[in-house]
Amino acid sequence: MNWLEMTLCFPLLGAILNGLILRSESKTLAQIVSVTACFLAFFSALFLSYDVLTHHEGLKVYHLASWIEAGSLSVPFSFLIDPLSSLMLLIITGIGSLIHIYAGGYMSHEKTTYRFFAYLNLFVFMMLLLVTGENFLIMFIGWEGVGLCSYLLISYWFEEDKNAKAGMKAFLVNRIGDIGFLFAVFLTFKQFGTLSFLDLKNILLNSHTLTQEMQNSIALICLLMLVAACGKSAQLPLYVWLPDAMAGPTPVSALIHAATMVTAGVYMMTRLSFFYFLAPQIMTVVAVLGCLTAFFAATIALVQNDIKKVLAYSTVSQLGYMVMGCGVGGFGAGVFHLLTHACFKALLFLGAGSVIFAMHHKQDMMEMGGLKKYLPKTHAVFLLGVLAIIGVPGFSGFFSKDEILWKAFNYPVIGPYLWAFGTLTAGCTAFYMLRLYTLTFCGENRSDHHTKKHIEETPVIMWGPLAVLAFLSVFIGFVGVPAVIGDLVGIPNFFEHYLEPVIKMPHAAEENWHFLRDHHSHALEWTLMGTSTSFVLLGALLGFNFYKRGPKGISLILKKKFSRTHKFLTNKYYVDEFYENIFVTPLQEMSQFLWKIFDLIFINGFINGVGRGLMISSALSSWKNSGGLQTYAVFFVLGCLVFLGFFLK
Amino acid sequence: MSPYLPILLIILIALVIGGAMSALAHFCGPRNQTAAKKEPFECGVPNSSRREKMSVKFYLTSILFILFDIETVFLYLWARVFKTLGWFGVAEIFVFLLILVVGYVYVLRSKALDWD
Amino acid sequence: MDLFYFELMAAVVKMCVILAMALQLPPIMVWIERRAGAFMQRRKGPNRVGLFKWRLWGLLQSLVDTIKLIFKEESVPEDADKVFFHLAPVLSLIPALLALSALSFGNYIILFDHEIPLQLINLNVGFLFILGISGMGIYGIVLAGWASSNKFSLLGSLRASAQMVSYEIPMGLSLIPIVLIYNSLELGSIVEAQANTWQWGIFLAPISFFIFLITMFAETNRAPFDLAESESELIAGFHTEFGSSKFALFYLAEYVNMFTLATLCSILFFGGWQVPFIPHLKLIELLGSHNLASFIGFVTLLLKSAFFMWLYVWVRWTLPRFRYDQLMKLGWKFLIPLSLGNVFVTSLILMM
Amino acid sequence: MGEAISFYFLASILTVLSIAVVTVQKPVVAVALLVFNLFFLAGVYALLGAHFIAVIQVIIYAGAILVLFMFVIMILNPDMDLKETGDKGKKFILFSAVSVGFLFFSFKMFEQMAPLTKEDIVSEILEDNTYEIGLQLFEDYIWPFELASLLILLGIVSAILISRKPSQNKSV
Amino acid sequence: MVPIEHYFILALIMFTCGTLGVLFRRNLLFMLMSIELMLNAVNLVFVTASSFLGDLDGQIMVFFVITLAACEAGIGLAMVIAIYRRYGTINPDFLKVLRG
Repeated sequence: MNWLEMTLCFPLLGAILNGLILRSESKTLAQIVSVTACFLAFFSALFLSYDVLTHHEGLKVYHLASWIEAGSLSVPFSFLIDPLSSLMLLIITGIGSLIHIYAGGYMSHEKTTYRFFAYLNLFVFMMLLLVTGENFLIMFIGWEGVGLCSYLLISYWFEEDKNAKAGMKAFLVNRIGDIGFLFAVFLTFKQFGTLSFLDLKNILLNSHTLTQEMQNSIALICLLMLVAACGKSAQLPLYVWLPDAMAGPTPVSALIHAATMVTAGVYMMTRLSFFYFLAPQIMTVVAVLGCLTAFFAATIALVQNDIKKVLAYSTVSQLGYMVMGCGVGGFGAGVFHLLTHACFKALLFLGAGSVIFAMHHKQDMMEMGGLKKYLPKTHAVFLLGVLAIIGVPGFSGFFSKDEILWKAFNYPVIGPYLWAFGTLTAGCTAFYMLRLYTLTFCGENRSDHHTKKHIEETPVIMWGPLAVLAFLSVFIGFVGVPAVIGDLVGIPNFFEHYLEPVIKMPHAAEENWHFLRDHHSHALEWTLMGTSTSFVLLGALLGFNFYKRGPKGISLILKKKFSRTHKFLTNKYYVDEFYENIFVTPLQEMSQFLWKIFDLIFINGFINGVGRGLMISSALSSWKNSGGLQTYAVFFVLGCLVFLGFFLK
Repeated sequence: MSPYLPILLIILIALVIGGAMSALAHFCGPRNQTAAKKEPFECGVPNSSRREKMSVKFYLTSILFILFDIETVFLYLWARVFKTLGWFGVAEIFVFLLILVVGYVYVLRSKALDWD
Repeated sequence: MDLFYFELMAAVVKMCVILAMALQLPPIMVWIERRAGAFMQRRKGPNRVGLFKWRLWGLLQSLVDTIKLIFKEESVPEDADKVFFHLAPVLSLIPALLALSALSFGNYIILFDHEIPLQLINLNVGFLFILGISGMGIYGIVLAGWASSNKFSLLGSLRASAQMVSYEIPMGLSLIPIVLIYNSLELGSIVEAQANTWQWGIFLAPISFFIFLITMFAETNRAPFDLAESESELIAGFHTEFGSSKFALFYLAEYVNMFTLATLCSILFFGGWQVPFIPHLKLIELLGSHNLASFIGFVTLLLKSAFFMWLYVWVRWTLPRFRYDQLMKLGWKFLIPLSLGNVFVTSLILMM
Repeated sequence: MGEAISFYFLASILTVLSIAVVTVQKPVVAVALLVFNLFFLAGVYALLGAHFIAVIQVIIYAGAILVLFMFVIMILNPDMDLKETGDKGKKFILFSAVSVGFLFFSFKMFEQMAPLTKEDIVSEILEDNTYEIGLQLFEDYIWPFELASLLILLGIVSAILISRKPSQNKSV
Repeated sequence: MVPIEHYFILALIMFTCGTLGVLFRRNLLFMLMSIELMLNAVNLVFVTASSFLGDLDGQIMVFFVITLAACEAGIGLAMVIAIYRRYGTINPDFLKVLRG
């Protein structure tokens, strides 16, 4: 058994053990099983990565078994370990382990938790499949698997209608993306005759010129894949499921809807970077889409009152950053932001979870406030998380966000606009994060008497993981210090070198992307960095000052003044309603209509007719269905004889 | 000569002995049947039909017997090649026995072997 | 062709010897049982019947009994299934005789330059044949009980056969260590492997011997396992309705079975025809004659089995009878796990 | 010569017994005849040199499986509903159809059977094939062997479950 | 030397008897016995082929068939007992829950 098999099998084993075999009433047992599974997977992944990165020149394909062998289609169960996938492995299993531990505390009021932990482990397994798969189909298994687990976990408390509906929504919206994925797979196979990433990469990297037809189909594949990424990574038209997904338990939000699953789209685009490089026009779409999503979600987050909703929109916004990073050709930057975001967003979610836990499942920020003195530890780590996400210099978010913004600025033609929106978004982010922080932790406590009496610091099982994540949030950024700063203080940019072997530019695409290699002046970069940092600080200051006296004060005045804008934002630009009216209702009505015309008259008539006909004919022939075992056997034997006689001629 | 020929001989001889004994008794013994003699010999308990259902435990015993019998035969086969197979064979038979012990424990737990 | 006839003749002779042994078993054993029982209970036992003025400790009592059995009236119940009623005693006799003739009574003797093994049926599957054939003996019992159309008979026969099948498994399992140790299924080679007295099965596989001894009693439906014919519950078990010569046949079969198992026990655990402390090869050297050594071996084996026959009698008059649930419990819950563990431990020890 | 005599002797007995087994009235008789049938079949196996299989046949088939049949008959005493039911004419038609089918099929089969060439036939009868069978079973057939134990386990469990006394709250 | 065909004919006779027994005896016990007969016919073919071709695979197959037959008989007879208890008959003609 090699490290890869162990990495993959531990979470699966944990899920099977918890969900099918033990089904233990004991919460402790369920948690021990799943945490152990996840930790073992983490260590295996650690060894696996170390092994592959040091001994196999950073690339190894594990061929476990053959799966589909049909004509020219050959899809094996093979897994690819390279810097990108080992990074993802470590994020998933590492942060996953911490969240597993945390979940034990968070779920301690449930009756049984084995189902929950089984789902979590299953999710980890599926996610591992997704990131280690060497071909489209393995990735697709993981892709669908994480969707399934997400559905199961969002509607974990399915007794409530709202949760069940949220799960359904996530599932259905994701289906749209999956259709894109599937069509992309079909097209890829049709065009290239293989589904293996490495094969595709070799084909494309080594071809110097591409035919027009090839280029078109590559563009189409990229577009379809973008649709898929939009679904999974909650990008602009399809982001609506993510805020609703907050109905699930908070550890789930942290693990699935912040740290890992939603980044699958970014991962996938990076994995297929050689495709995207060859489709510059689609890349522009990607960049614009990411940028718009980032800005759009950030504006909504400005006015949300539910603590998890704010974080959810913040996640959408940060995902927008990542996608924008990919779109402007900075896949490394996108993945870097993915890494830092995984740390600090998990931290923030878990911190929010602690707050919610302490507040007895109240999520409205308007009822919080002043928790600083009740939850000192949570407060400390949460503050670090906030500083990391808004991008205060020195914190991890700063480096990654800055990298993306710098890459965006260099993008030809629309680059400066992207940068401007990105910076604006960063300001918004700072504003709403500080708003969240201030409303939650500062000022007076606004909750009712009963709740206030019972607020107490969360157990160590919950803030322990938070502390680890806080540490990571602060320092993980130093693995990818941008060159300008790095040269100054003498820290090289590890991360860029680390991902270099994965993100290769095909020869045919080089002329379109020359600007990536162009040298830009350091002064410009410093200026941009300064500008964006000042925007961040401005936003932070505003956010803090507006809300430091609670929801009253300046914020109330502003709210009155811009009441229409506020309403518009509070209702999330009416996107849900828009979808409801444009897609859902007409669809329902059309279905109603079709049901009346086709189902009732044609299909029912046909089927009933067939049924009646069968009734009549079966009444005629039921003499032979005597129910007599042996009569049947006789006909069976006679049939066999006829069959044999046919073959013996 | 085939080693199986004596088997046939023994069977024939046994038949002959049985027949001869029966014949001897038939010819030598007296014969005066009475109604009481024709009845089943049941020690004075009122005569009842022999058509009486027996406990299903007998059935369970014998099905378990079959299954363990097969196991025994497998074990004999294994014992014959034990020296050649070595540890591998031991491991194999261990797994085999383990599975059967599961069945055995099930049988014990289901009280199929508890008479009374 | 000559060889064929020679071997056929040898087989016939051997068969006659075996038959002679088998047929004299019940009279002698009945006499021993009665005398021994009397001896143990401080009674006199049958001591009258003799020849002229020699009483011979009542030895001739059995002969008289046999003659009496033949001259008894044969009564067949009205409802009985006639065919099986007549067939059942034979059906229990055939397996008994077959099993007996598959035993190895001695090394080979040399006559007219031919090696003649002192074993009538010599198959290379060895004593598996004996186990299989003795399993066939169940049919005689079941059919006897069924054919006599008597519910006590039927219950007796079911009990007897359930008991036999239950103990067949520990018996079979208890012999596996023997195969493991001597690495053979053939009785001849197992005996040869026991040339050294300390290599006897009793020393190498004591637990097997213990299990085999218990199953030996149970398989033959002898006390303390004679539940099937417990007169206090079931009149006389499956042969209630059988009288006269048929009863004699059942008796014969029973004693033959006892003798077979006693001899098998001697062969597998007590060195068979090996004289204690004198390996057979050495015996041949000492005596200078193959045939004489084989004969002495034969006598040794007979003595060993005689001991076990005596054990049967001894136990019968010593131990009280089991209850049926105790019997089943002993078989299924004690002997089977014990014998399985025995097999496994033996194999582990051998591998070490 | 001896082999041929033995074979035709056994074959004729087997034929008669096989027909008798399925035609006699009483189940007990049928079981007894089946015992003989299997016993003589073991003889045929021995004739073919499959000594071990012959013994297995006697131990397991004749000595154990049919004991089970015997016991079930003893337990149920089912001779009361022995009458054959069903439409005689229909049965006769089907019977002849199946028989004709079998006959036809067997003719076809023998017609088409590729004759064994001399090289195919390994005339030497393997002595002591217990050892060989054991080796092959435990080396090449590990998985079937282990699965057999699972099958036995399944047999034990389901037999016990099925023959358990019906519980009080039966649905049907 | 008896030709291989004769063994096959014997097997075929047994198999045919078994099949006809399964199909036309209105008694579950007889049906089970006939199945045993059929299995034995198959075993005979296996052993014959194994012996004539000098290949032990056939005999091992017989081994497994016997194991299977044991389990089959065990479960089948358990069902017979259960059916007899429940319906008081083992005639399949009276067991027609599936009647169309």
